[in-house]
Amino acid sequence: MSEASATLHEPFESATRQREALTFGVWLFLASELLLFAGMFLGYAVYRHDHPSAFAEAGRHVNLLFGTINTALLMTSSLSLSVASRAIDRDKPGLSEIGVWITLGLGLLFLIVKGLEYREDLDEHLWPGATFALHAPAARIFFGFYWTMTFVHACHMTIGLGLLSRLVWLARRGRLRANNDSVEATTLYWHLVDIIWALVFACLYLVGR
Amino acid sequence: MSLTTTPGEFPTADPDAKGARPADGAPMQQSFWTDGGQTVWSWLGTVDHKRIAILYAISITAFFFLGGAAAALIRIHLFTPHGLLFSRDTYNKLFTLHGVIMVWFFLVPSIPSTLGNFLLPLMIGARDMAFPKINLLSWYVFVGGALLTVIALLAGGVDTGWTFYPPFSTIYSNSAVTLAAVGVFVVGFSSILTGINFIATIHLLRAPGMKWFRLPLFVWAMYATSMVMILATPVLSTSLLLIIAERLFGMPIFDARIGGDPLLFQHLFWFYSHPAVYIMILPAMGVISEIVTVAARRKVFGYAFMVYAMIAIAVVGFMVWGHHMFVSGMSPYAALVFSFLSFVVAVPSAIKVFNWTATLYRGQITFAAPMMYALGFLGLFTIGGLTGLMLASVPIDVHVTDTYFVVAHFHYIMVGASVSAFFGGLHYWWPKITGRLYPEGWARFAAILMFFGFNFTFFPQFIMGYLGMPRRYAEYPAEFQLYHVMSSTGAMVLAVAYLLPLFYFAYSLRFGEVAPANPWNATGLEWTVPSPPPKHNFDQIPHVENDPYEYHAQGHAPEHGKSIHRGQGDGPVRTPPT
Amino acid sequence: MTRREQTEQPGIWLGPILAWAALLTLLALNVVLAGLPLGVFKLPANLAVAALQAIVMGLVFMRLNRASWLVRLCAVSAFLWISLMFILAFADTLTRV
Amino acid sequence: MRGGLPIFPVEADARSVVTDHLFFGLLGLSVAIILLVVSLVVVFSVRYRRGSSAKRGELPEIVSKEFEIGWTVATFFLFLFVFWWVSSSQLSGFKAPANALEIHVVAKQWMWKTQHPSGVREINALHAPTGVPVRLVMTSQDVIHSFYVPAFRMKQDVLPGRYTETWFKANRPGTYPLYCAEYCGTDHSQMLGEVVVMRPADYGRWTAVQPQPNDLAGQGGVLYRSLGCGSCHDAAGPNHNAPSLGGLYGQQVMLSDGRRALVDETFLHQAIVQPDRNAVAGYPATMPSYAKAIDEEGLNALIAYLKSLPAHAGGRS
Repeated sequence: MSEASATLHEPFESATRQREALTFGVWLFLASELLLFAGMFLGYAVYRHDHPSAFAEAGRHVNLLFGTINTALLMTSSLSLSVASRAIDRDKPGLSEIGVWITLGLGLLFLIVKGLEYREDLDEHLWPGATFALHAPAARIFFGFYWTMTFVHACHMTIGLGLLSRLVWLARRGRLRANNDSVEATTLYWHLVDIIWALVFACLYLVGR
Repeated sequence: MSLTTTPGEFPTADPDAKGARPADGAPMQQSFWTDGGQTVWSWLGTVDHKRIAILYAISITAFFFLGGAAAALIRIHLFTPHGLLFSRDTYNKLFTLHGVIMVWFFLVPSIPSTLGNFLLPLMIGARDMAFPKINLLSWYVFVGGALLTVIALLAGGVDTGWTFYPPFSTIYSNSAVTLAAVGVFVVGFSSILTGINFIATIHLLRAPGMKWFRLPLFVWAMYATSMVMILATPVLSTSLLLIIAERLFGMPIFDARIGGDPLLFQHLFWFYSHPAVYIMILPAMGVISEIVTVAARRKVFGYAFMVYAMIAIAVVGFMVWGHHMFVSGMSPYAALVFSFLSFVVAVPSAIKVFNWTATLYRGQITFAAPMMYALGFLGLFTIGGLTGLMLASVPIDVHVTDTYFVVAHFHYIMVGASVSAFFGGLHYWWPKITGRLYPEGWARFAAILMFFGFNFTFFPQFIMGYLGMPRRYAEYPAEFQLYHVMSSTGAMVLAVAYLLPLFYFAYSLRFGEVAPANPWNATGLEWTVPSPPPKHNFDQIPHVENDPYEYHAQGHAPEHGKSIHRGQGDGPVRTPPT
Repeated sequence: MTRREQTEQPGIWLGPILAWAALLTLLALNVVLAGLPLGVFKLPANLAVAALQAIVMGLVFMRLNRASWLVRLCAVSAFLWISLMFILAFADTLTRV
Repeated sequence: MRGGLPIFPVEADARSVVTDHLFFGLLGLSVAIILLVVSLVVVFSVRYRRGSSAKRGELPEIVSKEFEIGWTVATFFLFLFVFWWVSSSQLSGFKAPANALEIHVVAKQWMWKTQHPSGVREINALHAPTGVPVRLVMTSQDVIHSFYVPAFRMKQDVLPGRYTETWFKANRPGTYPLYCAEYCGTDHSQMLGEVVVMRPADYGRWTAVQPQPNDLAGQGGVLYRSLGCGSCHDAAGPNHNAPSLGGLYGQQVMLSDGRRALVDETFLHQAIVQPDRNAVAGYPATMPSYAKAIDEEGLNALIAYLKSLPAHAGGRS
């Protein structure tokens, strides 16, 4: 997210000041990301209010097993990244690097499971097009949100994986030190993506049952 | 060099004064123009907030004239009831181009990205923005989004209007809506990144002693605008994302045939687009506060109220978007709620107008070009604001929404107020940015021409609007022709008035007199550094002890005393910081 | 901004492990809740559990409990604006004639 | 429009008079505030221009704080009063009066189609009697349009997939322009029409002379039988497992997911086009969607027919 500045950069005099600025800046960006997803949740909520029966029927066709596995995977990846971030604060780059590797692996696993789920959904003709399987017309709107929200979340996941691989690259070069700001930025971003998934999971997978 | 510098009055070229004008071809003195290097990469790869401001200034000027050309063509087309130049489809694409370019590529970035980027660190005593690289990234994202959108607008053309209302934009329009939506989606991130940069800078990089209530009102305006940018723009991205999902991937989000609700898009779109008009007007308010205090040599009247008013506008501005949808099929009870909140949001704006007027009381007022723009702003913003009150009341809005009355209202605010303030700010800080003085005579002529050209263009539209002339009509019934002819003639005058600064500003770059560090004898840290400022802004970060507008002792009006002739003169009461 | 020393934090593992365990139990609870025939209470229950998960992750993983007032202001204002949007948008949806 | 330079639109109904009063009230208030601000600015600019001899002296410090709070509160209460004044006049106007003449309007990309209860159909025109409240029940076949008659100060967007309503009671005979006010595509500016207001007697004569095979409800009955709705909905129907429709309009019905819904035009429209949207409790959701079978005008006729059914009868044979 921000420049991999192990050292101090231009306008700041002290490292702690620079770290506060970075955390504050990342949080501002996370606030805007929350607003972005909030718009989609609002659309989902309004349509759930207008078409309760169609959304309930559509909600039953979403694969709960894949969703639950993915949520567990993502929460575990948050655990490993949180440990990595706290390890780097105590200047334990070894432990931190392992944590980042685990998070990267779990994140990739999440996308793979997501891919499997997408393939299964396509086989069941759940793409709201000509061959849409469900009878209720408003079910198409549910799946319109399902595909859009999970796809946008997957894009954010991919960005997160990019940031994590950058951390790994930094660790390889031995620049993963306590004063490195980008660890903080990456962990905050990753945790937000996890929070958003928890809400997406609740809305799309659970509420419809 | 001897200059007759009179406070607030622009230094008039003293006939007997020796060559204040630089010898032709003389190298510009050391400043950020030269320090960072002269290669193309030194400009395109710069992280100096001043250079990024210049990059923004050049790009938004280009978009201003692109959008302005579209406006001129629209007005020429509307000289006759059946349209002079274009087919109806071309006309639709033209007004969409005018709307999209002017809103997202000129008005939203105009003051924050140019004057804000340049002046914010200078005004709070910082060497640069909190995140210099992200500042440059925001410009590249802006240019990237702009490229995509301009290709969409010029190559295929978009005929949905800048509002992209479904189901027309998603199902029935076969123009380049998807590409334009992607372009505007990308440019949205540019203003989010700018907002993040500003808020972090104001919070963390203020000079020692620069407490919150010692910040100049322009900085407060940037703070309020950035709040709105960060919290509103993402919802625009969501609405455009859903349009793209529906058009590109067939996700039937707004398809009414299967139970979708086009009003949902309007809610999401206007949740951004009304705060967006506050993104456009709040920076203008900041500029006007700076200009009026300098020209009147007076502390701003009720500094605390001005700050609270700006924060109130930014916050309450998020609760009023429903007044764009009174006739759209929204529930009449919700319409009443939004109507009430729209009346509430008008109160801070009224307070600010009264405070600016009260700032003139017992001042030493001079009328250089920036002050003329500021006075123009006061009048036009009041008219725009009061017609906004009319539009906030449901029965009148039912009659005049989607007519030329509402077109006139928002042009009074956006062009009359926000663009006038932008030009005022440009003139006021031109010496600081370029180190050159602009020709005062031409500048005043352009300001007056712009004021009359503007009124002559948009006042007839109020009358035409109440008569019932709907907006976005390529052809109109004959009984409106007189008003259209008046408006179009006014538009030609306005176009000329907008071109004038282009010439005399360019002229001043080459032949303008060299500007002293503080030509207006203004307070404010940006005037304590040389014009144009060096790359690192301050040799030594200043320590601030005074309130922002120290033009006279507390509670005592500025005595006229002697007019300042040679050199700096007594200037502001406080001693400039070490 | 209060200066927060990095050193006096508790161990690396304690906080995250507890939070992780809490999150997984909440996940299991949520899935079970989805199966129960709660009728009209199902939606608020599911959303409440999800919100709880979000709060746990925000406080422990994103270290909001140690963050400066500024960062907390960010999180709170994002939440306020979202609820503002929902309230006013639903003012229309619920009372549509 | 009156002859000469049209400065002001004609007032053709009560609502336009009320709206004009509000507009002039606000206009007067605005002109007063503008004059106040401009005169203050001009007086201060002239009196306190640099080098003028006007007295500067002491600035009343304490006064400025109370003064400031004073005009803030004053402005707030002024705006509050204006809001109350404007909204109170508008609260009564939501719902059309019960005995209103119901005219169905169908908007289509770039033309207006109106259907009178007497079965008369018109293109880009609407004839209405004076003194009788006319309720417009409008829907669109494609994009969002907006039914705008400046003479009545009336505008209402017309949305696809649902009914939007507005009403007027004209009191001045004449021909008034009708515009589409919501941008709807290439020929948005061609979607014009006229509203012809006539005295009730002339309106009656005009209706009589119009070529109309059957009144709207009658046309709906023809559709009801041709589509075979009676096979399920009539009590005597072979597989009578659908609710009988007599006297259904205006009732509250219990939906299968526990909600109660008012049976109005939108409910009937959705029940025919998207039957599963509000499935009624106690009946299997087996009704197919007739979206393809009937166009908007047919739906208007069918709904008019359903509304005309007396309470006891299932379907009129």
